[in-house]
This record gives sequence, C-alpha cells and structure tokens, in this order.
Amino acid sequence: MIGNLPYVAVAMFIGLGIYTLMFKKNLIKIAIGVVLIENGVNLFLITLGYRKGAIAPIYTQAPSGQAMVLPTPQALTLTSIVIGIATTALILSIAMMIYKHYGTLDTDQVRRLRG
Amino acid sequence: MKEMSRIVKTVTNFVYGFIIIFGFYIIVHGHLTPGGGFQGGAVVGSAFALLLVSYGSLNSKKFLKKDIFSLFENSGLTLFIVLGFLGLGITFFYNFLANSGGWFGDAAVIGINPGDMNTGGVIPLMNIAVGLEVLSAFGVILLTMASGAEFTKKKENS
Amino acid sequence: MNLSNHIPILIIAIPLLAAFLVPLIGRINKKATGVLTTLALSVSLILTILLTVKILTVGPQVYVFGATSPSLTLPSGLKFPIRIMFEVDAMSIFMGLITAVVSFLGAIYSLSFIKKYNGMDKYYSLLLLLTVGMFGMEFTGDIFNFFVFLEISSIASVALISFRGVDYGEPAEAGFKYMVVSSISALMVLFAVGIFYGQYDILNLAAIAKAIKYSQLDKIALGLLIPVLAMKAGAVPMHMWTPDAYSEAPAPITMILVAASQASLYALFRIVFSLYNVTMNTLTVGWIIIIFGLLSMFIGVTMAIVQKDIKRLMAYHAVSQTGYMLLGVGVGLAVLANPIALQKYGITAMEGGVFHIMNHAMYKGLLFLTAGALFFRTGTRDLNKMGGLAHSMKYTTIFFIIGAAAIAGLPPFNGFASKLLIYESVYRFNPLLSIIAMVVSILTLASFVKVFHSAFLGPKLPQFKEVKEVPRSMVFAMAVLSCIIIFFGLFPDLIVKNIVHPAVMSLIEQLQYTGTALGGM
Amino acid sequence: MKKIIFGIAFIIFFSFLIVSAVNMRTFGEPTFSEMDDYFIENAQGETGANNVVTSIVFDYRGFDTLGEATVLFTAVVGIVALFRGVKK
Repeated sequence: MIGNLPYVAVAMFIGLGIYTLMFKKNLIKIAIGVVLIENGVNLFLITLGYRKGAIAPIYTQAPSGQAMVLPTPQALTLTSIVIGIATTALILSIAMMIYKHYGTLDTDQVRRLRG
Repeated sequence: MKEMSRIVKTVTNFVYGFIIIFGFYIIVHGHLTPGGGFQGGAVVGSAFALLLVSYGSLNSKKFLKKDIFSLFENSGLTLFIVLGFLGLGITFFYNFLANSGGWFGDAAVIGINPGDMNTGGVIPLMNIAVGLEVLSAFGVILLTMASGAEFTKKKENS
Repeated sequence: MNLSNHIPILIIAIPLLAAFLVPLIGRINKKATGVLTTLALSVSLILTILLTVKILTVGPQVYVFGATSPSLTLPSGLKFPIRIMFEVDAMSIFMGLITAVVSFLGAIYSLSFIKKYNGMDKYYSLLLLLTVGMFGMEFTGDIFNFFVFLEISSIASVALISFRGVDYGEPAEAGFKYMVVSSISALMVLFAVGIFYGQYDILNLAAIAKAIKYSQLDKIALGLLIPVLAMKAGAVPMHMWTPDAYSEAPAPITMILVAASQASLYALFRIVFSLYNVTMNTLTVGWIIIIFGLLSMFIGVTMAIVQKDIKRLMAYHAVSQTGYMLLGVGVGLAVLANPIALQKYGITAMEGGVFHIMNHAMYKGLLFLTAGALFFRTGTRDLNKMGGLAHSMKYTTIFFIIGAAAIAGLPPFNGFASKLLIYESVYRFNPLLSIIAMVVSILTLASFVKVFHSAFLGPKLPQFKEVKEVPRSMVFAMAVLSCIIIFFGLFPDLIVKNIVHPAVMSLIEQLQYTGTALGGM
Repeated sequence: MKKIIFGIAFIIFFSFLIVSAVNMRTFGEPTFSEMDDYFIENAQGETGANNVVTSIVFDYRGFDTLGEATVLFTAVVGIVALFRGVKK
C-alpha cells in the first residue's frame, strides 16, 4: 500500500475537485474545482514517470553512473499544464462576463435571472 | 487595478530587466539545460505580470502595448508551423537541421558533455518560436483580463 | 517529393496556417479574412475527397511525423512505434468527409451571416481552429494526441459559443457550462491516457490494442472513457449543455458543433471497437451503449415538443438523433462476439448507425441554417413571435421542409434510408427497441409540423413586412446541403455499399487497424 | 433530489479513483519502459539535443507541441474575442 501512496494523493485531489465542481454554487469555486482536477491528473502523469534513485534525463554535466527517469511523462505533463492555463484563463474570463451581465456569481441566481 | 507604492515601482524598475533576460536564457538554452520554449515564455510572462501589478492596468498601457503582443504571437506561431512545413520534403516535423553540420547542426557528443549551443537541429529554432508565442500570449491574456476587470467593475459601481 | 502521401497532414496544416494568418491579414483589410478562410477550407475539402478515394482503393493510410519516410512506423527493429502517427482508415475518413463538408459550408454561410458583428477575424480564426481540432480528433492514431485535439476543439467551440456574449448574458452562461463539461471530459480522457501509459508504456492506439490484457485498471479506463465521451457527444444522462450551447451559438457554428460532438462519438466507437474489441465482454458494453441510445432518443424528443425557442427545439432533436446512432452501433457491438448474429443483422445495424451520423450532420445542419436565416431576418428565435414568413422567405421555407422531412424519416430523403436500416436490424435483435425508435420518429415529425406551422404559415405579420430573402451565400450553403440530402435519399445503396460498408468493416476488424500501424507496411 | 443523484455519482466516481490508485503498479518501479529507454539512449544521437525531454517535446512528439501551442493561441483569441467590446 505504501508503494502507491502518491496515487492515493492523486485520487484525493481529483475527488476534491469533483466535489467542489458538483456541490458548489459560486462560479469561481467551480473554476477552482476544474483547476484542482487538472493538478490531480498532472500529478498522476508525473508520478508514473519516476524511477527509484534516478536523475533527470539531461546529459549536460550530469553525475555519471546513475539511471535516468522516464522522460515521456514529463513531456506529456508539460503539454497538459499549458492546456490547464488556457482552460483556466478562458473559464475565468467567461465568469467575468457573466458577472458583468448578471451582476452575481451564484449559479442559482444566474439561472433565475436568465428566465 | 490601481498602481502600487513608490518603493514597489522602483524595485520593479530594477528587477524586471533581469527577469526578462533570465527568461530568454531559459528559452535559448532549452535543448541543453532544463527548460525550453514554454517555461522561458512563462518566466518572461511573469515579468509582464510584475509590471502590470506594480504600475496598475491604466498607465501600464503606455509601455505594454496589446497589439504588438498579438503581432508577436501570430508571427511566433507562424514561424513554428513554417518550421514544420520546411521538413515536408520528408515528413511534416522532420528535424532536417540535426547532424547536418550547418546552423545548429553539430552532432552532440554522446553521453555526458558540457553542452554545445550549436547542436539540436530545429529544436532551438522551435524553442525560440514557441517562447515568443508563449510570452506574447501571456502578455495579451494579462492585459485583456486586466482591462476586462476594470470594465466589469465599472458596471458594479455604475 | 510527391505530395500524394502527405495528404493527411496537409488537410490539417493548411487550415492551421490559415488560422494563424487570419489575424495578421485582418489588420490589413477585414474582407480578406472570410475569403482566406473559405479558400483554406475548400483546399482541405478537396484533399479530403482525394484521400477518401485513395483509402477506398488502396487501404488505410499511415503518416508518421518526423520519421525519415511517411510510412515508417517501426524504426529499425523496434516492436512499438515511438513517434506520433496519423492512422486514417475508412471510418476516420468517413468522419473527415462530414467535417470537411460541414465546415466549408459553415464558412460560406457565415460570410454574410457574421457581417453584423465586429471582431470578424477572431471569429474566422476560431472557426478554422475548431475545424482543425475535429480533423485531428478523427485522424490521429495516438491517444495523447487525441486528448490535445479534443482540447483544441473544446476551447474553440467554447470561445465561439460565447462569441455573442459581449452584449447578451445567455451565451456567456452557455459557454461556461460547456467549458466545465468539456474540461472534465478532457481531463478524464487524460486520466485514461495515464492509466494506459502506466501499464504498457506506449501511447499509440494500435500498439495498446495489441498489448491490452483487460486488467482491472483497463476496466476502469473503459468505465471512465465511455460516459465521458458520451457526455461530449450529447447522450442523455449528461446532455444538459446541449440545448444551451446549440441555441446560443451563431447558426453556422451550431452546425459545426453538431459535427464536433459526432467526432467525439466517433472517438467513443474507435476506443470501444479498435482498442478493446473482443477483449471486453461486448454484450454488457453493447447493452450500456444501447441504454444510452434509448434514453437519448426518448428524453430528447419529449423535451423537444415543449420548447418554444426554435434552436432549443432543434438542439433537443439533435440529442434524440444521437440516440439513433448509439442504438445502431450498440446493437452491432452487442453481437460482436457471436459471428452468426453479426453477419445476420449486426453489420446492417452498424451500417444504419454510421450512415445515420452522415445523414444527421446534413439535415440537422440544414435545419440550424434555416433557423439562422430566420434569426438573421427577424432577429428573434421565439416561435410565438414568428409567423407568416413563408410569404417573403421562399427559399428558406423549401429548405426547412426538406430538412424537417429528412429528420422525420420520410421516404425520399436520407433520414429514411438510415432509419430503415436501423429499424429492420434492431427489430431482429430485440423488437421492443425498434418500436421505441419508430415512436420517437413519429414524435419528431409531430414537433416539426408544429414548428413549420407557427414559423412559416399564417397571415403575413405587420412587423415582418420588409423581411426579404437571405443573401446569396446563405442560400447557396443551404442549397448544397439540400442537394446532398436528396441525393443520399434517392441513392442510399450507392453510398452504403462503397463508403459506409468499408467504414463499418474497418471498425469491426481490429487486426486490420493494428496491422496497418504495426505491420510496418 | 438532485443532491442525491450527484452524491451517488460522486461516490461511484471516487471508488473508480481509489481502485485505480490501489491497483496501479508500485510507484518508482515501471513495469515496462522500453520506449523511454529508447529515448534515453538514442535522443542525443538522433536529435543532437542534450535535454532528452526537450528532444521528445519538439522532435519525437513535435506535433503534440504544435497542437498545444494552438490550444494556447485559441484561448488567447477566445479571450480577446470575449472582451472585444471593452473600450481601450
């Protein structure tokens, strides 16, 4: 069980994010929920690439004689972090526009005002 | 956003140059040291955020122009996809400069080496293209959302 | 340097290059952005047709990025591919054809539809990026690449849905809802990519299909992927975003959004058929998809009848028609294990479902364009306020009749052809299912008669006196769609035999999919 | 009523996550790693870059990075389109 403690942390992260997404009413809290899930999934990707007692896969002045960590998850996580920035920026600017039109960030009031 | 106190502005004037230089260092040395286009672009983007916060969104419009950033962004991305197209003779993203002796073409010494700038083929050019795109993307996002925040707040007190 | 084996990437790279150039050209003159968009999309339409002919004659195409030759999948004695690969077989080019036609007509339609709004170059850039996202989702053979293109098409469609959000409140709210839904689905796809990578250390779809051992984790990955991709496709339990997103987006964008949700439907079929195929017990998974289909059909149409906003009504019909596709292919999946039943009615059910994807994209697109034409002239989407528009908008009325007849499944139009295939094959699998399908089809006809009556018939209302026909580019787009619908309706077996059947066979045979990628052909 | 349905869905979803966390191989010992070993050995030779991760990001999986730069570009165009009405 100790072996996959990081994966349990990932499960907590994503569970928390899903909880905030489902049960919270404020738009900004929903955006935070999405960011939580993103960080959880990125953590999951990165923990898949670790090799015990290995160093980063860069050959410039690297200490010799040590194994190297798996490089592909780092490339995948880099891509998904930038995608996370893009989605977060877009969600927050849409929340700003909703606040401009309806004057409130509460999803129930937004639905009632929309009529 | 209102501008910050005098002290913050003087420290920002002093510091933001070094942050931008450090960001460009990470972009250009992407294929040797940890980092690359995205991480370097983010560092330079943080310098723009520092300027925006310390000078406030109204008078930071004087030196952070949005349409120059969007021009850089489009040109950076066009450079990136043209680099992809140039390899079309063989396949789309073919690294035609690697080990070809010309620009960025030296073959890297296999195994642990001190790192020679002239290696890596197309990768340094792509790093620069993506770094340009990311830093201007951050610039545009920061300025647009800052002026957007002004606009939405105005509705609140009007 | 013959470009013929570079076609798969050119279909994506040219619209992408155009998307980056459109804001630059927009600085010089606004008019050129629309022309450049239409040009880029027409080039990719022509290339898609060329690729379709090539695939139906030669066989599935593979395109490896960055390798020394486009078809070198396994470099020098490796057992698994290391580079990203496009694997275009009959099913993915079938979907690519829909995307190309729909986006080309959307661009032509919006040449005159979008004149009223400012920010035209941003609109065209986003339209091109949405098309690139859909092409990428359909052509790629790499699951992480599929996640990236899923994300591009989601963000582009969110930005386009909330394009009118500057002056109204509803588009922003619809965009927010769709953004949250597509973020969750993209992240769960990424979680499934992590599960596959953690176990097999490969990212290529064909290589995973060969290495998969259907362990406990793969069941979880399947359990995550099916509901999430069904949510993106608009199946019922998670369809709350569909009515808002489809009704708030500009009309040409709604047409492309329909094709975008069908691209995630295609991804669901690709994962279920090419990745898992017989390793999972196909009966239960088939029944799960059938239940999704039934729910979508029934709830979609019952919600649609009560609507009074024309685009909301059509959005609920889109949900119910997605149910038909899920039903057809679900039946095919359920009998995948026993070959006798598969030969008897499984293949015809899948042909009906897959053919229905093409037909649905055509006539639902036509209906949304007619609704857009009404909105363009009358400025309202509310059926109670509209009336007597048949007097002044002759062409739009004809196109609406064609679209409504096609969606209800009346004989001379394409809706009938694919629904008949579904009815007869599903009847042999389980009679109750096809009875429900027929009832839903009748309810669809009822709701569209109501729309036709309230929007077009009736006396000429005073406030619509000066309403005249829509500009030529919009009429042209609607005319092309109606010709396709009538052509497919009159010669359905021509289409089914040489486009739909190879697509279905390429889905069913997993070895053909893994062979092209790993056979190193 | 809605809360109960959401609660059940949340419980099912969370059980999926916990089961996958428990069943996944132990952290730090990858069962298969041929693809990554290939990258570690051949990246320097084929692409000439010392940083193996950058050679994957830009050369072996360069198309992902093009897709991802497009994602960032789409988000920027979307945000600018959303705030285009704001007077400068």
